[in-house]
Amino acid sequence: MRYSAFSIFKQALAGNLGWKPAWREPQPKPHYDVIIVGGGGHGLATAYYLAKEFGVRNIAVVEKGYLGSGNVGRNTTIVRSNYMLPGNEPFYEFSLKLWEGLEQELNYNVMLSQRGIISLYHNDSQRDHYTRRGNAMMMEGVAAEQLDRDTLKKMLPFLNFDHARFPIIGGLLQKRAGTARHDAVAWGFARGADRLGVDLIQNCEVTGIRRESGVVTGVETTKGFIGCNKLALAAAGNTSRVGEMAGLKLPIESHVLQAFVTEGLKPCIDHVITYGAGHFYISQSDKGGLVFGAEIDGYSSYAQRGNLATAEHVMEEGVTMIPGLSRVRVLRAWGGVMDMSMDGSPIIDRTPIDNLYLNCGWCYGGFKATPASGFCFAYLIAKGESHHVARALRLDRFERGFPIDEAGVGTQPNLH
Amino acid sequence: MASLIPCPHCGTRPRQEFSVRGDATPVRPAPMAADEVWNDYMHVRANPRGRIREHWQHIAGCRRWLVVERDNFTHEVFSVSDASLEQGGAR
Amino acid sequence: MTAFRLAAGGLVDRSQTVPFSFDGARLSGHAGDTLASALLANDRLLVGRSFKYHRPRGIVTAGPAEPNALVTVGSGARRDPNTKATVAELYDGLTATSQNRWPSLSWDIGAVNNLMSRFLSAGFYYKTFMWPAAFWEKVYEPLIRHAAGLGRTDLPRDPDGYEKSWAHCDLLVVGSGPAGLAAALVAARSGLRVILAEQDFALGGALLSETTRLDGEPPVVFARRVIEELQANPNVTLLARTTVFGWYDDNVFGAVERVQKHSAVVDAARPVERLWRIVAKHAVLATGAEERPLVFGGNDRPGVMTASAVSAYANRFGVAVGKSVAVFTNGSSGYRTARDLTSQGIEIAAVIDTRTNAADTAPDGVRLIRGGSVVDTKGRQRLRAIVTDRGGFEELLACDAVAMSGGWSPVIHLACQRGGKPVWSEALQAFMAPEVGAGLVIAGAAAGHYRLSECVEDGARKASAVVEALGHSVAGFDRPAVGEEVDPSFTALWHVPGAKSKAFVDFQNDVHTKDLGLAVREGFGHVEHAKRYTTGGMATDQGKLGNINAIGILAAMRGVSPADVGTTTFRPFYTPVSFGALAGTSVDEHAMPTRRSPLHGWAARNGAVFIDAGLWYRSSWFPKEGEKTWRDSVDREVRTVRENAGLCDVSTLGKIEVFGPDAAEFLNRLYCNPVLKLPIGKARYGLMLREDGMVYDDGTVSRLGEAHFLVTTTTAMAGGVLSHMEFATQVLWPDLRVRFLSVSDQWAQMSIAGPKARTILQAVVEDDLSDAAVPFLAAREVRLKGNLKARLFRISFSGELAYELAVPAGHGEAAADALMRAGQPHGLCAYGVEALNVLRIEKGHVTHAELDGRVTPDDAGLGRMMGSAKHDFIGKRLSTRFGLTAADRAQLVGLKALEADKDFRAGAHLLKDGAKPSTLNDQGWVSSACFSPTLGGHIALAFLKSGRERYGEKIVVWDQLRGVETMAEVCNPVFVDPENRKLMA
Amino acid sequence: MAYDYQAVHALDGTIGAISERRANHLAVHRATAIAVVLAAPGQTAEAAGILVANGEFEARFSGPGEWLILSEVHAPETLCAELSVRLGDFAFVIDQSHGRVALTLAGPDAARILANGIAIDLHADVFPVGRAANVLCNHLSVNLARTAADSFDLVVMRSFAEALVDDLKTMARSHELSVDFATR
Repeated sequence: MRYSAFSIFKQALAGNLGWKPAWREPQPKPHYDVIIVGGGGHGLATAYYLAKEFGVRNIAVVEKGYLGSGNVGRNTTIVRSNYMLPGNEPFYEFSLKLWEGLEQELNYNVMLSQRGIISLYHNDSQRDHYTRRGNAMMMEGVAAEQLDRDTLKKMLPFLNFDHARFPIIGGLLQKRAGTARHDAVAWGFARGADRLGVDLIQNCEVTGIRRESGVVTGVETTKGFIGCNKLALAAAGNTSRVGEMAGLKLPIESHVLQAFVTEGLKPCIDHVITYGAGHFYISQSDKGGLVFGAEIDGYSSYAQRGNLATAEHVMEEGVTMIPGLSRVRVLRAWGGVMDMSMDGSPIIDRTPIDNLYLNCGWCYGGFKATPASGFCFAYLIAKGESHHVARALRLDRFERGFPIDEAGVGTQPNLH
Repeated sequence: MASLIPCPHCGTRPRQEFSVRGDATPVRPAPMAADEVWNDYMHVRANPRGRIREHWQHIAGCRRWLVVERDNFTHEVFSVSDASLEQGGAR
Repeated sequence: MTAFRLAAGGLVDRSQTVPFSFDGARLSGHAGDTLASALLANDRLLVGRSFKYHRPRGIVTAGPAEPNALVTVGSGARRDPNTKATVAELYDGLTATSQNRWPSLSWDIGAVNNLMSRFLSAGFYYKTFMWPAAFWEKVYEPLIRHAAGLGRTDLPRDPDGYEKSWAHCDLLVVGSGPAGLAAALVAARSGLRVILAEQDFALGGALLSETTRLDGEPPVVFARRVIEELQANPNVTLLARTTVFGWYDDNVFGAVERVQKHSAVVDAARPVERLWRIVAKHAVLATGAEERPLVFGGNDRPGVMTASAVSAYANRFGVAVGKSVAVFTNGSSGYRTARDLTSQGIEIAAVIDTRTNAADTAPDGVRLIRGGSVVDTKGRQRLRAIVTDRGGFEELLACDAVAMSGGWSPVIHLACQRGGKPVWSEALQAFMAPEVGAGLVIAGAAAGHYRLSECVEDGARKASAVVEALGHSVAGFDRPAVGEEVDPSFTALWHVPGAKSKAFVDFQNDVHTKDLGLAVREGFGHVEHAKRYTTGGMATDQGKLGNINAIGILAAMRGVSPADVGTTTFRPFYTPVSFGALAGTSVDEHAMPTRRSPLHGWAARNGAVFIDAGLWYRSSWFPKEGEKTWRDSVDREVRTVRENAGLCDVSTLGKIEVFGPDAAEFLNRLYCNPVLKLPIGKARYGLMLREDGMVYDDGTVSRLGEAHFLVTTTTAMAGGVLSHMEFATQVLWPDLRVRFLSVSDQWAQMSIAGPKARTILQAVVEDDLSDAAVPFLAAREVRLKGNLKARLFRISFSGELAYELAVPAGHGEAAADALMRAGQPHGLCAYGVEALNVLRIEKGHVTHAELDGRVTPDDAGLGRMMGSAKHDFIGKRLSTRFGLTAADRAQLVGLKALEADKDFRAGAHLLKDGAKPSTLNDQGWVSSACFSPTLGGHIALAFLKSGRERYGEKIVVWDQLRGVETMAEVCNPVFVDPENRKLMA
Repeated sequence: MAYDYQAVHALDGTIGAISERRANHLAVHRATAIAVVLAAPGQTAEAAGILVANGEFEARFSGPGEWLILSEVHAPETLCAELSVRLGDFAFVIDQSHGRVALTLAGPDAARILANGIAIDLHADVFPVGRAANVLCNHLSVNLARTAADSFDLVVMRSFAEALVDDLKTMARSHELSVDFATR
């Protein structure tokens, strides 16, 4: 059923008893053209675009938990396209453009809120770095603005201008960046895919990948064997474990990233703000909670929980950036498992196995990529070649010597 | 592990005293080993869920590199040893 | 008037009157009150407004699970929004303000949402606000944002301080109720180091509001006796006002102690809150159990409270929550409350028991309605009456409070924070803590032992097991004789059928039964989907009261057991913790430590302007009188160095001494250029790669002896390089016989650069400094006049004749002063890192502005340094990868401005003349730029695709971020003295 | 021209005069000779054997085969010479008298103050007199040694000395603390 103000009015008068399920709960068919492993944002977006844009209709998404149970429901909801390297920037800008039409596209309010992201910098070399980045964005046609200290003081008077160990000297603003309601993105794509006939199969864990004469023929699951012509992995956080079932060893380590939310407050922080003398970032949700985080905990982990030392460090950075946070109380901390790749950038590519496709390595930045990731992965699966904005995101870029290393720290995943 | 790590030289210490590098399993290949061997060493990780070996340095303590053998799901530590003992090398 | 202070009873100190204010009204309570008990004593039932519908709300609980009674405590910069009145300790001068209402608590315009509620069903916002597209952000979202949120802050700087501390113990006991006290007592008597943490300001837990006698006395007497014994034991730390909020790996607990949150006057010498990191060998969770609300129509009206809260207000605080209280229960606990109230002379309107065949008996004279239910409540901003239903027969029953008891849920939050999933107990109709292994046990009501005698016994038993596990012998204690006990059995009832109005499950977020029905209907029946779709359990109480009922309702709707529905995930923090407490003292200027160069005092005396460089403060430039801008000073310093000489503090460079028979071999593998044949007494530029073939750091390598080297690193990478070297020796090549030590802090190091450097230095140094004696790249020990041993290196970053002189750090200032004096006749000046930067750009030397981690030696024009003949070095193998040797890689070039009035800035990009800006057309970027006083124009170092083939090309320097586009000529990056004549002079 | 290289202490000018010692006192040592001894590869036991305490210096454990040597009786050069003679080829000796700063925190609350920044268990049964270790104090690595029931030595890198003293003052905020240069 189509959602609208009218449908809400009509249903309300009927006691809200007439709403239909947002998606079906189908039993798996014996065989699909494409099976997507992972019912998170990327998997669901892939299914949606495959069906909508590339005419593939016989698709299943298999999800070991509930739809959106992975990182799409655990992130800090930031959407932006302020990258520096040519392998990344066009991709993320493509993604942001898709975000900008997503609500109408999906008939689902994902609450995209283009509040602007301000990346603070604290010394000349950081300013130079952000200048390089801002100009790289503008080369791609993405608007960016440099804000000086005085402008920032007017815009964000609550920042720590006077007692900071590393004084704020300016910031880079991308106005079109912002946040979106994370769960709604998964639900919107799920509902959209379902309406195009995609089978969304929850509580269905893949336990094996069946191969015959070198090609994948289907997946063993907790709901039995399901055959397919093409298998697409979109299981970030657990990519290595699923990949291993097909004999793939990948340039991925799994790490935990913590995120936090405070008690609800009346609106007090309008932008997404990132701290340049650390990794802290913060924004305020529509419900009033301040949503924030910083760096990954740094060690290999599949546990979706973080440690206290990192949490304390995050708070130190937070109070140092915004002293007025001191009396605000933090409500909840949680953790997500990140596919940390060897250069900090993602992979959307074919694999050495002909009909096995790979979408992984999103590190801590997968949410903003959701629409483009789905679109480009669908493109790859349908056409057998990379979409032009995703051409650099190859699996073999490491051995060939074409890393996309935004942080410039090399092949140590926990440094990205 | 995520709160305390038993350093074989210094005793049990908070995680803050350590820095972590990553998988301790890959062994640096011989200089002229094949491209694939070097690629595996540098870029490819088994990344299992469960028992792993990881390089940590007791950076604010004895500054020794350690191999922490632990479970990356439960975070239980099985053993911590000085990394230099791994390849039978001297100290 | 309904609620009031009883004439006698309770643990409050009636001799102390404590004035406070609520929404401007001056009120008073007693010492020992919470804000909630004091508000009730003043008949303030209406305390807040709910999140979504802005419904009037009162106090529901007497503890940390409170969903409704959230207020802002304090004023000005000491405002604490969203404070639970039920745990806020009353103090003299406390000012509390209600939240989420406008213009006032009793007349809140937001309550219009309540009238619209049928259109605002769960998730309604996902289905609308999409047309026209621009309206979401311009109109709808701002409206939602302003309606949402709870307390208000404009983020003022916090005047108070915080502190963090570590603590270690054999046994941590969380909770000081009967189980906790028994556990602590057994452990303490058995010789363990014990920490007992209690979130309340008073120790005693449930014993404070319990009426069952222990050893014939009120339970609080027993509690006091135990507490006194514990206090006297030096091995015991009692922490009241301390909430254990998190259980982390390795049995480390996070706790926050509210040191001064109960005082209007804050002692600045002490923290207001202290964070404890408690390293516990073992822990006993004696966190008690939470009473469940009943989900019935109108259950959110002010005056409806949990029965245990009603009892606590009567027994502990001496407050009657109403004059005529209806008890609505599905178990025995409601009867206990009825007895507690009647014994205090409070009228019971009726006891309504949802069970038909319960054996419990109501107090004499109290009407008992078995098999009945409450289906609605009446009253505007406080309860006036309830509508009961028995067998379809409805009755309006006047009362001014309802004590509801929906059964009990053990508080297992901490035990489930590390991934263990709660286990459903069919017998107890509750989720229990999972087996979590050694180190943590659950005792008392938290383990499902609800009777008082069981709690004491269980606490003692669990502690005894810990004592034994630690190898101590158990010292016993005589169990108190327990008076008449209540067995709080109940028959689970997740929602009361027949509700005539909204029956709330999550009070704060206004989630009612129909929302859950809608969620299930729309496919959001999974407990996580239901939470995220309805927002149930996401409020500041994190579902402490409501989640269990939500799970029960979902289970019923889906036709499964609560075990199949499961819980959402328990995560830190048990109750919210302030940023300040978690951050502690490492904030503001103390966020990171400061490093001071041994020449800091010298630089300050010479008028230096300092900038941060990592943790260091480095002298940036040295303004002289009459110089108006930093450029004036820097230009002068550069010219002085090029013409005369300058002195610069380079102490912050990393310095590592390397020893051992394999030192040369080790360094040969560490650097990409050859080191093996470096002669003693000589230095060499060293380039260090990462294993992936990218440049990691650069510096110098000096050979001080056959098996003794000194290497330097950049300031920024000093720590990283040391670690990298430790990794290489300990992990990669443990067989190499080499040892090394960072000696960075031992030496004050200064660069003396310029054509007159030798003359000036010679005035201070005993040894012969002639070019023959100390040629370019010499590295040797010298003696300064006045008998000070020093190290001298003839190395240059500026391209001038230059030396670096190192003296023991404490002597640095004196040595620098001596040089300044000696140099005065020769025009020597002090110069800072800005001038140093200009000098090195002019000479085409790279820094980390160029070596940004994505640059190969060849990109930086240093490809010839690679010791390709070497068998092995870090980075050798992977530097031959195709991508790292591709012909179109960006290479280091120089740029000369062609438009004199336009400058360059680092971060600009490069475009071919006439090319359209696009990522595809992007030719490179500017890494460093400056005005060159030597050349009299703007110059830059840049990375340009195939740049070394493009010298002479005119190119666009594109800095759209600043709105500047300018033309430049591509050139060799060495702008000054390419033949190195000055260097070798 | 006269050349006089009067040594400046890292904390000169940062510590104000005090009128009286308070219950807890932080004494900054001006003239402690400090060296680091690195055992030659494979010679840790031999070096350790030579470094057992004597009246002239004290060896503090920093890591395997690595000790901080502190001496109140020797000048830096004589300490290093003395150590080099004793240790011969068993170890490398590096003068760090200018590279480190030694402090003593003493008083009834010393352990409690340190617990505000140092994570190790300072209970006298666990960290007894004579024990030394490199530990993290807030953000700084220091060498901590217990010299008496209520007295601890801290040795820190020179460039961090001011930051450490600042930290210790903050850590002692709820306690009585005075800071001064030690008098010998």
